[in-house]
Amino acid sequence: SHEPLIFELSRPGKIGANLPEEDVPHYELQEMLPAHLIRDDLPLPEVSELDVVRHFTRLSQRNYGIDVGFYPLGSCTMKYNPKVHEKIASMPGFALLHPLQPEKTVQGALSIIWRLQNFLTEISGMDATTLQPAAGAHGELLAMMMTRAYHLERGDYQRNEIVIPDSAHGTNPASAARCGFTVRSIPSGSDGCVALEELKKVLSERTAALMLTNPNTLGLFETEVVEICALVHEVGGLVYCDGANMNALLGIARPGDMGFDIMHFNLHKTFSTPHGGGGPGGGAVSVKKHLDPFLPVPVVERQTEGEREIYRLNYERPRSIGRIHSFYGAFLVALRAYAYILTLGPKGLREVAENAILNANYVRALLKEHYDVAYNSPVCMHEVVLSAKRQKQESGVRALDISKRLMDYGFHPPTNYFPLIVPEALMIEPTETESKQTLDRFIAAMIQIAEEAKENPELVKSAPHGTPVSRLDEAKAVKQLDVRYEPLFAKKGT
Amino acid sequence: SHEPLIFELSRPGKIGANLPEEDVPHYELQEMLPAHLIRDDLPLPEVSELDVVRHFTRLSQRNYGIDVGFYPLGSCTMKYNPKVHEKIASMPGFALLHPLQPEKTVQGALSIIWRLQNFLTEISGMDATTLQPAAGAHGELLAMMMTRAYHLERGDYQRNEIVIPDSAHGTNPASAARCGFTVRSIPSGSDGCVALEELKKVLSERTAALMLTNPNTLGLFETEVVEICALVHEVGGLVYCDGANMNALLGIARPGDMGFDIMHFNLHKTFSTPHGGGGPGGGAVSVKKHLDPFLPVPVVERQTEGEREIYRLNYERPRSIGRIHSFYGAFLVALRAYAYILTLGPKGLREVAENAILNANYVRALLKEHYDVAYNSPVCMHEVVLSAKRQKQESGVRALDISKRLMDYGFHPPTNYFPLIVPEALMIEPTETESKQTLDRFIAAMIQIAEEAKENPELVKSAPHGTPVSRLDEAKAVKQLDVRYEPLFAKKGT
Amino acid sequence: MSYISNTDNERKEMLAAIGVDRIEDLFAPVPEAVRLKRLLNLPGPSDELALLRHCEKMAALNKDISSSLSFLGAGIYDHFRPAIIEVLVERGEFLTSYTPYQPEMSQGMLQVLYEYQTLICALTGMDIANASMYDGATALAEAAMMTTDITNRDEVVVLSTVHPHYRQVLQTYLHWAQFVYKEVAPNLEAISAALSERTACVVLQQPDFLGYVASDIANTIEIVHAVGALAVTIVDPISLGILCTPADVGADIAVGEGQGLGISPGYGGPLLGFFACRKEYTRYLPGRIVGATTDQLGRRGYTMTLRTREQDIRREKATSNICTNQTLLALAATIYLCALGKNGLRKVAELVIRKAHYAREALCSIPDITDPFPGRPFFKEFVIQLPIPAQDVCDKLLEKGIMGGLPLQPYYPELGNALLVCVTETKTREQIDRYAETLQSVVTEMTAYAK
Amino acid sequence: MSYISNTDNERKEMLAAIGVDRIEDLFAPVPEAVRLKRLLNLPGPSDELALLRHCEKMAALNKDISSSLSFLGAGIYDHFRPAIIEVLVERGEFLTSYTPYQPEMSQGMLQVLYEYQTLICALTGMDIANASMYDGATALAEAAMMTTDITNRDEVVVLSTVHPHYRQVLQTYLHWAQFVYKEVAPNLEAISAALSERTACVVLQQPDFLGYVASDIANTIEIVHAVGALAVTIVDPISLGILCTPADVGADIAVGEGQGLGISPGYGGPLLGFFACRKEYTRYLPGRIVGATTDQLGRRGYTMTLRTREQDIRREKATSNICTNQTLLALAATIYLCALGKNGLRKVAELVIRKAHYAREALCSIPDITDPFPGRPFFKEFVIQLPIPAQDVCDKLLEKGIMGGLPLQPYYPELGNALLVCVTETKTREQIDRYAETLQSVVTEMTAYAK
Repeated sequence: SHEPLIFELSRPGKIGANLPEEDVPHYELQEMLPAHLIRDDLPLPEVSELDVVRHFTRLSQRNYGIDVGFYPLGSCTMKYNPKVHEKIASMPGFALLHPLQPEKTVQGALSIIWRLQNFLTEISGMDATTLQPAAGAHGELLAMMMTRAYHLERGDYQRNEIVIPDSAHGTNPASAARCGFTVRSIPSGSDGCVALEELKKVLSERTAALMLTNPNTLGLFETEVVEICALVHEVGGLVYCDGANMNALLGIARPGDMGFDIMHFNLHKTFSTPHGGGGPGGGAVSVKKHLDPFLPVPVVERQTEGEREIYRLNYERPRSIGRIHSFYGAFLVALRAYAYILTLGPKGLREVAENAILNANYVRALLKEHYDVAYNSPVCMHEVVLSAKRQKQESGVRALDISKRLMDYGFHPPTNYFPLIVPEALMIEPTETESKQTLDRFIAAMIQIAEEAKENPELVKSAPHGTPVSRLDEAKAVKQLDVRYEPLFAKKGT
Repeated sequence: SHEPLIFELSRPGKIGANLPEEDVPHYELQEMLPAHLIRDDLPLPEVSELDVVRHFTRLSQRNYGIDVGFYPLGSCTMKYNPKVHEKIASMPGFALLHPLQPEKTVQGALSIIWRLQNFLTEISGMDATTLQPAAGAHGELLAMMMTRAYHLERGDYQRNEIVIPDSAHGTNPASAARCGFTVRSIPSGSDGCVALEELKKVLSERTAALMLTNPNTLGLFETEVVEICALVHEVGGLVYCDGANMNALLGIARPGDMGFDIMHFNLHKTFSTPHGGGGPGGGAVSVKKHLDPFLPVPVVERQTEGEREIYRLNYERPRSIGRIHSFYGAFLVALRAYAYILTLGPKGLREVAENAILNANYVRALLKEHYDVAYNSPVCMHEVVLSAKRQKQESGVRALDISKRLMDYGFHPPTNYFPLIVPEALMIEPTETESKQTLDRFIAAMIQIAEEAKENPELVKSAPHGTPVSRLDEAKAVKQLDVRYEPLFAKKGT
Repeated sequence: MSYISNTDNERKEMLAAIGVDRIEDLFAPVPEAVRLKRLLNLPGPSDELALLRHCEKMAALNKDISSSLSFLGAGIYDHFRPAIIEVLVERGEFLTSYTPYQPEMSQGMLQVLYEYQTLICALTGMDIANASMYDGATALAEAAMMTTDITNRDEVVVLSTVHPHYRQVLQTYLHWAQFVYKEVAPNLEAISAALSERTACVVLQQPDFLGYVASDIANTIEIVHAVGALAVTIVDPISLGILCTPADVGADIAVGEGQGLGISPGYGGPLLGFFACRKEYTRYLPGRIVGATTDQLGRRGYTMTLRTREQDIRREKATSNICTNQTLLALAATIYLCALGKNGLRKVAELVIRKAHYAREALCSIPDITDPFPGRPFFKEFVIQLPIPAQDVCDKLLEKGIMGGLPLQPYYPELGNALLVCVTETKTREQIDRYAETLQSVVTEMTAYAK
Repeated sequence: MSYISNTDNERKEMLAAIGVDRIEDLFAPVPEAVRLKRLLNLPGPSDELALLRHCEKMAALNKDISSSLSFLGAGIYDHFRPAIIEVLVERGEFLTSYTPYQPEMSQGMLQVLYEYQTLICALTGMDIANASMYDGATALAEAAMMTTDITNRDEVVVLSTVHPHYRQVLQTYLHWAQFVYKEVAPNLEAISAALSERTACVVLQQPDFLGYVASDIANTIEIVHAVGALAVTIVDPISLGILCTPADVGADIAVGEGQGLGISPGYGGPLLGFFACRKEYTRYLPGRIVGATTDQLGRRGYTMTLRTREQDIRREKATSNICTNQTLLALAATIYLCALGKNGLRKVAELVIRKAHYAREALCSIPDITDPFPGRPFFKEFVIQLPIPAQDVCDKLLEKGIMGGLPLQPYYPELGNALLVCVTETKTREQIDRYAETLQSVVTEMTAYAK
């Protein structure tokens, strides 16, 4: 059932909010503002509160979330988001704090930030952590800034290259470029991991850092990670860990112990804060001691005054790269991550990684006869990348078709066409919170689709069949760009 | 898409809640309880928290509420339920009060009960109000008890008859019977209202009370209500007002001014608390002074102690009919009604009635050519009863078919086959919160269906076509009674 | 704000379509004489923010059980409520729907109620449950009325250990419907003496109002059955995590209060009455019942069934007058029971009984405080005997942020300075210890003063 | 509780299906040398109730703006948030979804974002808006970086009246990417002097950080354009209920913080950066953009579009590195703007400006308090000059439950004892009066003491 745009529901004179009354003298606007700065037209919709509630309720019903079903979107760690966290994040003592309140009025909040920093430091095996980044890519960018600051301070002015494997998330090269670096891409080895020879070829005194995702985007652990880090360090570069896949490592291994100098966390992925249709996420960056001075301001610190512990925001960090967020990052997201870590504890966190790995391998084991596995390692970590190249060759059914067909079985599709180095990639990350029953249903659907691709490829190519819209004309979306509701503006002034 | 029963999702060993830890000595159950009283089997499902969240989220998507669309279920007053009320009702200072707390710790709650009692007394034109009834029918039953108490106290032992028009809600005769009264039904006049001659025929010294709904279930105001009340009073009976339709009268007219002695409110209908799939509702009963002593205990009263106002629960009411609820009725429902009345104020309440009446008449005006109107008065109050007898005669399309077909247009059907005196009744109560736009869409669908009934009656008779299930075999549901999931019990002991 | 969405212009268009000039013309049938010629004398209107502030102010006049340490029970309990319940219950599709008269659009709630009925049967051991009642007390009253129908007898015998409020409500229902209410002491002789061929049923509570579990309940029920009467038991659903079921001990009807199953105390309402019985009494059941059936394509679906018992069909011959019930709270209880499940409910029941026993020991080891019922098994509530009036002690405790329990003097004056204490799984050992310490100091201080 | 739903038995079955004995076998590729041989040194696990109690305790260590009377602004505002927002935003289908890569299953959120983009265009007068940025400060930084791309120039000129934190973030972004950051006084001569053929853009804020509205902003932008540079303006979306748009005054890019649009202050995060520009710069836009198109049956539908600007497609050549953004907060802002609509946003803006003016009069009529910028038009924030250090006054006010505003000494030492005061529609006249009275008594007392 079609849901109109809210603008189409608009009727002059309606209002959907019960606003405060005017209880002060009624100054005319012209007494307060220059006439030429007062706007005459405000083309917003006019609808009732019921209209609003219905519209967004109905729109929500045209959306799919973890709460509705299985969502194996690879690299995104779509695990169950505990509802109790929403209750905590809406407590007035957190939700209604103004960031510029005096420190003595926010000791609870600062203490949570400080404690979470320490938790992440421990989980990463690093020495210090900041929660300033608003999301993972923001953390990457911060890491690039710190990398530059580190080298510049050492007088290493020539280091302008960031080495990145071709399997990396697009954010890696984008973040490097955003900070003015030149990106040197290296091809993955035949095992899907970094090939030491390829790495050696590009390393030089121009190398500022290597950005490495571990486990990588193929769901494979970089077995030679220690050697890799050593090689980069040998030429004077830093090694950065993209922590998007930390769900596979919790309590099992720590980037700090592998030789990484700096890493980011995606709080929303690893520590299960709701992804909200694309955000807000929460980032964090953990560093070794030699990078600590460069962390962005403010840094949350603890001081002991007599018997009391006092938390404060430290801006006196002369070597800091500066400020990267309006205030202190996504506090309410960090709060949920904090609650998650407290709930699970050290044993629970390790179980997360173990079961995430188990679930991925289970899917892999039961589907490997039916689809090609991208790189044929004996096992994978928390996700498995399949390839539909067999299906494409045999019947022209592509990864996209398989994805769309999965919708008809009630599942959200995996990530497709990523990593870019895998043809017809289907990147499946089941996460630890899914049950064997759900995986069995998903596996059965995937096998059924593989059958359909043989028997009735058209069925798959024309999927999905049960969604509110069928496949959309993406080319038209670009060519006839329609990114706002024009009639709203056409009416202007009338 | 089918959603399994939660029992079908069960797997041994799972749990969906993170329960408190045991922090006290571990006594064995046998040390505390006689062995023969300890149960061995507890056949409850075993599922994860994610399973639970998904299951009930998905079930909700198979349900229709006001938040989803138009719900013109006659006699049920399905108006918009303000979301802010849910926020208020979940404030710990209300939601977490224990009913046996000392009075001094619940002054806020008692004050709200006291104030709402007064609001309803004013709205009804009565002299006193209790919020004890848990729902409308509970209020009716209470009224019957008070009626009996009143007559018995006067030595009027022979009054065992309750007079009820044949258009009344089924709860009226049921409540009367539940209190041991004999029901005398009277036929409605040709105008759909009480016929004075018919009423006179049954009134006698055995008459305990007349139960009258005003506006009645045909959506018509009992124009002769003053005369009716006078007639009943003349023979010594009381007159009870079923207030289910108070939405039509707010601020326009008051039962107390019409001659009624006692009435009930449905807080959930008139004062817009969520209907919750069938409840909880909230009842209230307002009475004239002569019935005040019979109100159930406890009664919330206000005393002035020096400068302070103190609210208390008064149990010292020797003529009270007694207690009718475990505690004090549905406080959290009453709280929402209180918030609603404060939000609207006197002018807003009158606008409710006016617009409810306007909306019903608009539907009536635009549909009266296409469907028969049950009783052909020039106007109706807050609801209109149509009849599909024309459609039934012409093409065999019944009220039920039309109701089901409305689902295909995205609307909840009206109440059908009620009131019982109207053949093929379709009882439509749009409520004041629906917009002309929505009514226009509904009217268009109704007209379209009337067309379909002529052109393609099978389409209507086989509706609905777009719901998760089609028409259900109600006879089978009775004959092969299946009211619990048997396999759960079959497994017992294994 | 009146939540009316039409504008003046739209109203004009609508009036024109109807063919009248003013809205007042539409209520012409309301005689002038009964029209209200003034505005109602009420406060308001209020904007949303002002309303919230006002309600916060009113809430702040209360002291709730999250800001105090409460050992109050007596029918309303502070059990742990998982956060998922509120989130799911408040989904608009559930919250703003009504009685599922139209099953095709209500499969969600109908399936919930079918699951709820199954869960109540699982808890109570009974064959059939209805879809909810107003509360425990009215569920009891309905049960008693139902037994008068079934047996065609007119007396109801009630043990004095049944919740006092429940007895009062039962008495109200029976008295005004002209049935006989008889209260007896909770012993076999007294019960036997009260039974006769007029006895429709005997009402028992397990655990009883004072928290104690009757070992011989099955024997009692046997003698009830011996005179052709039925046994109605009131049960605490949480206790059924470890206690044997009403069916196990021979009861015919089981009722109770479901508030403990994930529902806020809410100053005593709304509540959730549950009601279950043996299948031979199915057609006497009050309230709604949901059944499974199939649709035209053979797909499983749910619908209200056995509707001819109900008031909207059967009118004065209905088994009850109940219409609106407590569906949303049945949903909350369903979510609660599913989330906890077999292992969770048992764990909660075990936590409760262990913590209650720990507390009893702690409290009864205070000098001058005694256990009036030593050796009697109990679940989550128990009685302690104080050396001074319980109400005075509680007043003092309240000053120290503790709601110590329910003084029993108003209900059972014969018990003297007795206090009913309730302990659930939400109380930590530290809190129980704090209660014991505070109580000791209060009692010491007050008895010293009394001397 | 680790929210893992499989049981030991199921794990065994799965391991068997995989063909290994133990889960450890599955991470064989992790070298022994880097395996953690101990448990992480972390607290926990915690049960849900204990977690809630802990968090309540931590929350109680804070003093929030609902329990105090706050006149803090400076980028985060206490605007009224209708209750419907939270209810709708927290619906699981929105809350637990992710980036709508698969439009067929994400039409709900895609349509929301299309509506959001439309609303941001409506507010700002710009041609195109993206689907959200992290916050106002990073949105500004992205805008400045974008102008370096567009103009192929490397200097960014920023007025010193821009929010200090925004300036700092901008400086960080520019500095490490090796662009030039230049700060100038907010007057035409200073700006003119700073402009050159290297100037990529000039950054202005309207109303500025101190709350004041620049009458001549259009003139300033004209001289910016005259050197071929672009004008980036930071705007307060609530002020756009009455103020003319950035487009009206000639700006090329408009960015800002959307927190005021129905989002909790949340101790400063998560926030909502909005970003809009003229259509000629469409292909330089950072972030996600949703567009309308049709499906195979010609039905209207929504999808992410212009994807080749983005990092996951274009990698190092992308217009930005942003990936996860603030969709859920864009949803909140969309609901807010729809609920208020044309009439509501204007009403709020009018309430704000009137209450702020009332407050300024009340505060500036206190003896010893002066208005440092008399006659300068302002919207919801203004500066007052105190006779003693603003921080000391605020400390004293805090003791009386009032957060009086932001002392400006750390940001603008040249302003002396200046205090930045913010008044929104949530403040009642009575509260403003109370602030004025308290401030007067505090100032009187402290100046007496100082003398």
